[in-house]
Amino acid sequence: MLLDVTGITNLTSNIWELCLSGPFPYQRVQAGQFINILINQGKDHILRRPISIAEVDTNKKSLTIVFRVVGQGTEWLSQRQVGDQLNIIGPLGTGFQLPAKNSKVVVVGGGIGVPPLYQLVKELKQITNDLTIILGFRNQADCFWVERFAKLGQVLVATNDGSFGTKGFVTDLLDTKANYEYLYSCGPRGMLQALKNHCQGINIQGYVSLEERMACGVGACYGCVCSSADRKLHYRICKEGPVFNWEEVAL
Amino acid sequence: MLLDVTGITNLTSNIWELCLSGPFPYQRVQAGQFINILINQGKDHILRRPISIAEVDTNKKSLTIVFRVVGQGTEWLSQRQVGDQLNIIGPLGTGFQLPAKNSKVVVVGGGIGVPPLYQLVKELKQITNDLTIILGFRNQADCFWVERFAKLGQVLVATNDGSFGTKGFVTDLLDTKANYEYLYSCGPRGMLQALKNHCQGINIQGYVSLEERMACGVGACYGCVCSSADRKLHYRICKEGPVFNWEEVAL
Amino acid sequence: MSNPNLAVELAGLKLKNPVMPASGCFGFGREYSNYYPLSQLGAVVVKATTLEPRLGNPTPRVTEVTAGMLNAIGLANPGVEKVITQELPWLAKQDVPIIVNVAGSTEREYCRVVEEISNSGYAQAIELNVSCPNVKLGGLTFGADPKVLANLIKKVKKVSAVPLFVKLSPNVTDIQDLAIAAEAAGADGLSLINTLIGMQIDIKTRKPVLANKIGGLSGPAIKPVAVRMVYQVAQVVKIPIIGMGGIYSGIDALEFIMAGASAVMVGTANFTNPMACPKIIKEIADFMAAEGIESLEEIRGCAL
Amino acid sequence: MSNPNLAVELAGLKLKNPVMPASGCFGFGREYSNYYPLSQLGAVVVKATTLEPRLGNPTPRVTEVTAGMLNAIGLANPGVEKVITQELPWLAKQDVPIIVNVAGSTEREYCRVVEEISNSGYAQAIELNVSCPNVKLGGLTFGADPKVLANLIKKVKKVSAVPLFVKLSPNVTDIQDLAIAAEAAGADGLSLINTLIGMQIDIKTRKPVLANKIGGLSGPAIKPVAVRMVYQVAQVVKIPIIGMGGIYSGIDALEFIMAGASAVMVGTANFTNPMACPKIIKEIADFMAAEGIESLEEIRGCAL
Ligand SMILES: Cc1cc2nc3c(=O)[nH]c(=O)nc-3n(C[C@H](O)[C@H](O)[C@H](O)COP(=O)(O)OP(=O)(O)OC[C@H]3O[C@@H](n4cnc5c(N)ncnc54)[C@H](O)[C@@H]3O)c2cc1C
Ligand SMILES: Cc1cc2nc3c(=O)[nH]c(=O)nc-3n(C[C@H](O)[C@H](O)[C@H](O)COP(=O)(O)OP(=O)(O)OC[C@H]3O[C@@H](n4cnc5c(N)ncnc54)[C@H](O)[C@@H]3O)c2cc1C
Ligand SMILES: Cc1cc2nc3c(=O)[nH]c(=O)nc-3n(C[C@H](O)[C@H](O)[C@H](O)COP(=O)(O)O)c2cc1C
Ligand SMILES: Cc1cc2nc3c(=O)[nH]c(=O)nc-3n(C[C@H](O)[C@H](O)[C@H](O)COP(=O)(O)O)c2cc1C
Ligand code: FES
Ligand code: FES
Repeated sequence: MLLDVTGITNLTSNIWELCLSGPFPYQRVQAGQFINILINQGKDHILRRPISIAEVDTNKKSLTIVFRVVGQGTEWLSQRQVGDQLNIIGPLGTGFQLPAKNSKVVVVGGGIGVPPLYQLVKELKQITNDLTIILGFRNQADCFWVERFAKLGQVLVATNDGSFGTKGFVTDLLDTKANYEYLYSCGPRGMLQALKNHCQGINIQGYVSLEERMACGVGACYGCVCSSADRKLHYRICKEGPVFNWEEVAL
Repeated sequence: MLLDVTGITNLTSNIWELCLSGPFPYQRVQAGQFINILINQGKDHILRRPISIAEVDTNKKSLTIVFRVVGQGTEWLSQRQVGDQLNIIGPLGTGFQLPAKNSKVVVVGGGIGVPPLYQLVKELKQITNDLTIILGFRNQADCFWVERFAKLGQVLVATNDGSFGTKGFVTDLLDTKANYEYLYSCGPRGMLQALKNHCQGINIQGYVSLEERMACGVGACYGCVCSSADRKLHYRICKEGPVFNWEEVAL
Repeated sequence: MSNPNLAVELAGLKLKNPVMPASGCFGFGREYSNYYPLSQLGAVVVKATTLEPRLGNPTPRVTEVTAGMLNAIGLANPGVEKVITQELPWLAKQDVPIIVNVAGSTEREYCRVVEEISNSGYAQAIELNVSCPNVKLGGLTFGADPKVLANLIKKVKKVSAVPLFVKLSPNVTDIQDLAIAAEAAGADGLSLINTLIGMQIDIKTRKPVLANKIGGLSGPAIKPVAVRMVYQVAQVVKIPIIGMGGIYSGIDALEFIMAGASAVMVGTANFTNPMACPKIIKEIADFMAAEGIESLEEIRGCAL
Repeated sequence: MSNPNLAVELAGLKLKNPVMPASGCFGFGREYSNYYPLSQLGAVVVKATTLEPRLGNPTPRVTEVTAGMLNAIGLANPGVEKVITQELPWLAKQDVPIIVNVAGSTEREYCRVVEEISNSGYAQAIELNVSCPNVKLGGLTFGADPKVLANLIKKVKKVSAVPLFVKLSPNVTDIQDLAIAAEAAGADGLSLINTLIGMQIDIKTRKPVLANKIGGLSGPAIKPVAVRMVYQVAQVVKIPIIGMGGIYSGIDALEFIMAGASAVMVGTANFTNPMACPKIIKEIADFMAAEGIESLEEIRGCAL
């Protein structure tokens, strides 16, 4: 599919927000899914780059992605301009499973794991009012989209150095006595592990979004697997994931 | 060296004229030399593309090349715009050796072999008034730069189908009884051979510009050789050539 | 010539066109059936199937390199039983010939998988994978020695009722030797090439990117090696050759056909463009129409 | 660390930095001396030198492929006598160590060339080219069999007073075997890799592009194979390894060093950018400065 770039905004020193519109099955998008983007017509890079869908607007027929520049592919993406076109496939993967109505929910995002939770929070708002949003960043300069989330619910922010919000980690802000029923998270693998440990012993459904280097992005190559909790099975992150119940997978 | 594109003009359906300026040793250029052009920063194409220098203007500090689109490299070149930069090396190779003053000279160009003779003709004009220019093209639609040459001397044109000038080949226009002392030519190998055969037995110094697939373009890889007339030696077209006395080489 | 005939016959197997996805790059067909009907393909070649289920290597097991990628999947697959009960029945309904790629660690294992696949009735042909570079360092046990290869082929042929294609490894000194041995041992055709063995090091972590350290190099980077091997093998065998390695376009496919291949497989290109196979089929047809070629027989091996 | 030390020692040969142009890609040094002083280089490696002058193969003998090129130069060179009288004296004045790449068709020929080069006093080391794929189809006579290779090395060592690097071919089943044999036979170091054998077909003419049909594949396309071979060989030999294959940047060079190479050679990159070698030297220095690496010894083989 060819989508038009309708906006590109620099959020932090190396994080960018890109808006796309054009023919795309917007209705089919499940929060937590991703698109797979071809870089420069595949000329310099034969593998597409997977980027999560941060927001989808079915009316305006547009979708938003947010990415961090870490290499040549994301560097190229950051240089796109309004009017350029992106060759993408998607939506891909299995997204977040929504909770029962009026559940008590906490959403925890870390760094570049924050934006994939935005569409989820938008949908959660339709289902429940008991929603806590915890966001973690390295420092104030790395913070983004905090106000955007604040419009949808109560937001707690942790930064490693305390330059914004509370000093510390997201786990410091996650009250295990708050009787949360559902936890949704996206962020570095270490943060997801810490969260799961932190919630050990409490009765909570945890859903986490995982990452792995991908080739096909559609489930055909078995490149992007993660282990089941008992390590006896593999799941394809691009097809059975990227979102898993954290009881199912070995973090 | 990075040169600025200062002009690009479409001459025929697939032939383009490109003007460049910027830091370049214009004074050192010998008519018949070439430059070696990097395509798209070397991203899709690791080998540079050799293109002859068609004209050099030491005062205006500019040079002109003319090329035919035959593949991806020349296709990319044809898409350059004023303001773009080209990464080039040059001038490379050994150009035309100029004749003795007031000699009787004929210059013969065929197709995309015409432009490399333009700088030569400009220089010949300083040396002699007895100058005949013969240009060959496939048909009228393929003709270019005829008027440009006509400003410098008498021009005879042959086209295969007679749609412009005389019907036939450049050899038909080359009067072997005209007592030419020097012949300079650039064009397809077949035309150069035909010319040499045509001039068999008459006393004339012939200089021809040859082509071969190149890798380094500077004489380091031995990729672009042609045989000496006795086939006992090889010359590097990019260094000892592209211009050779036709007695020296096996055409 | 507005309607060139792309049909080819491979050891009795009739394909409507010479383009098939390469094993391991197309799962068991389900995923790409979301992009186009599989019946457009010459055949579908499924992921390497082994006797027992295999998880494969730890991750990362894919990474990109210049004009290619490295993979160290390590023959991950659900095992022959599940392949027969859960994957092939679906694929058999897609109106496209099925070729099952078979791998193993011992002759016995190969034979048992081939026998079960052959008996299942789902496969129109079997492709014997004796060239997977990712199972262990210094592997290739069956694909590097002509005698060992010939023995394996003879045993496997006895238990197979369908044509047997042997997929050769490019990581050998003399591909012709192996091709000749495979033909003499009874192979009905040869597939080449599998991946070249490669490695990428991340200079930041100072370690190989792949958990398995080495992986198989595929994609445009390997095309010249692949074309050369097809060309060399076409000179010494009579059985049909299926060429692959870096095919992204009809032009690429035609290079292989002119080098002597009867058909081609498309691997990595599916990842870059899920519509790669239909695109390549169309480009071959366009070239044939433009050049007035009525059947691929006319140009097969014409560069030899 | 603002001033990292790039010096390396290879079998007693002291180089101010680990970057050398690869044989065949730098002529005898004259051409690139127009772009920078050759004294900036670790050493200069000259074109393969044979006993008699050789014209090499017919043209076309180079062509571009995706992320690489094919060459079938065929050891064109003026012969050892002219190399010694007309090329090396000039190069010896450039204040840079000289490594002469030696090729031949028979053991006797190799020995005579090595002896003459060694006696000439111009060469600080000799690189034995037993891996040129372009001399005839099915060539590689000396580079593919460990015993044949070992015999050649033993004979050559007797007539050489300077260190001997043996340049291995990647077109073999087991590079470790050959490396072990070369070390045991007395090689002072190993250079790897030479080019992979490849082919390109022009679908318009329907023939191979190169007059020689096959040619050697070099450039970024082969880097993963080259890094893997350096890594594998570094595990089994103690003598220094010179790595090459697709090096275009300091990052590429560092991949080879982390895989176990003591030094690197740069071939095809010179054609893309005549300033490739000085650029790579600077990029290595910049990386070392940024990461606080004082000497390349610290990171050599760190990915092993
Ligand atoms: C399902 C999924 C969703 C993702 N969503 C986002 C997102 O919303 N925003 C965002 O910024 N990033 C996201 N990523 C990560 C993103 O795909 C990589 O950062 C990107 O592919 C790097 O490409 P590059 O060319 O810039 O870097 P490269 O030069 O290719 O690599 C730089 C680094 O990125 C990592 N990387 C490379 N390829 C991948 C890959 N395919 N998957 C994971 N990591 C990789 C490697 O660790 C490497 O060190 C997601 C990844 C996955 C798998
Ligand atoms: C000394 C010299 C001077 C030249 N001057 C001109 C000129 O002034 N104008 C002009 O239009 N062309 C000139 N050429 C030819 C030009 O270099 C090629 O047409 C060009 O490199 C093709 O590049 P491509 O990427 O478009 O085509 P490719 O896809 O690379 O190849 C298309 C065709 O071009 C030919 N070709 C490819 N590479 C070369 C090469 N390095 N040398 C010669 N032929 C090649 C091949 O026959 C091939 O079939 C010159 C060539 C040489 C050697
Ligand atoms: C991710 C991946 C998995 C592969 N798995 C298999 C396999 O299971 N069996 C096999 O015979 N070849 C396998 N291959 C090799 C391909 O079938 C093919 O031979 C190779 O990739 C070259 O073709 P390409 O350049 O078009 O990808 C695999 C290749 C890739 C990239
Ligand atoms: C045009 C050309 C000529 C070469 N000639 C020689 C040679 O004479 N002797 C030799 O040992 N290697 C020769 N090689 C191989 C290179 O030295 C080097 O091993 C190979 O090109 C891989 O490095 P690269 O990818 O950096 O080019 C040649 C390579 C090229 C491209
Ligand atoms: S990336 Fe291919 S299966 Fe997930
Ligand atoms: S192109 Fe390298 S010597 Fe002429």
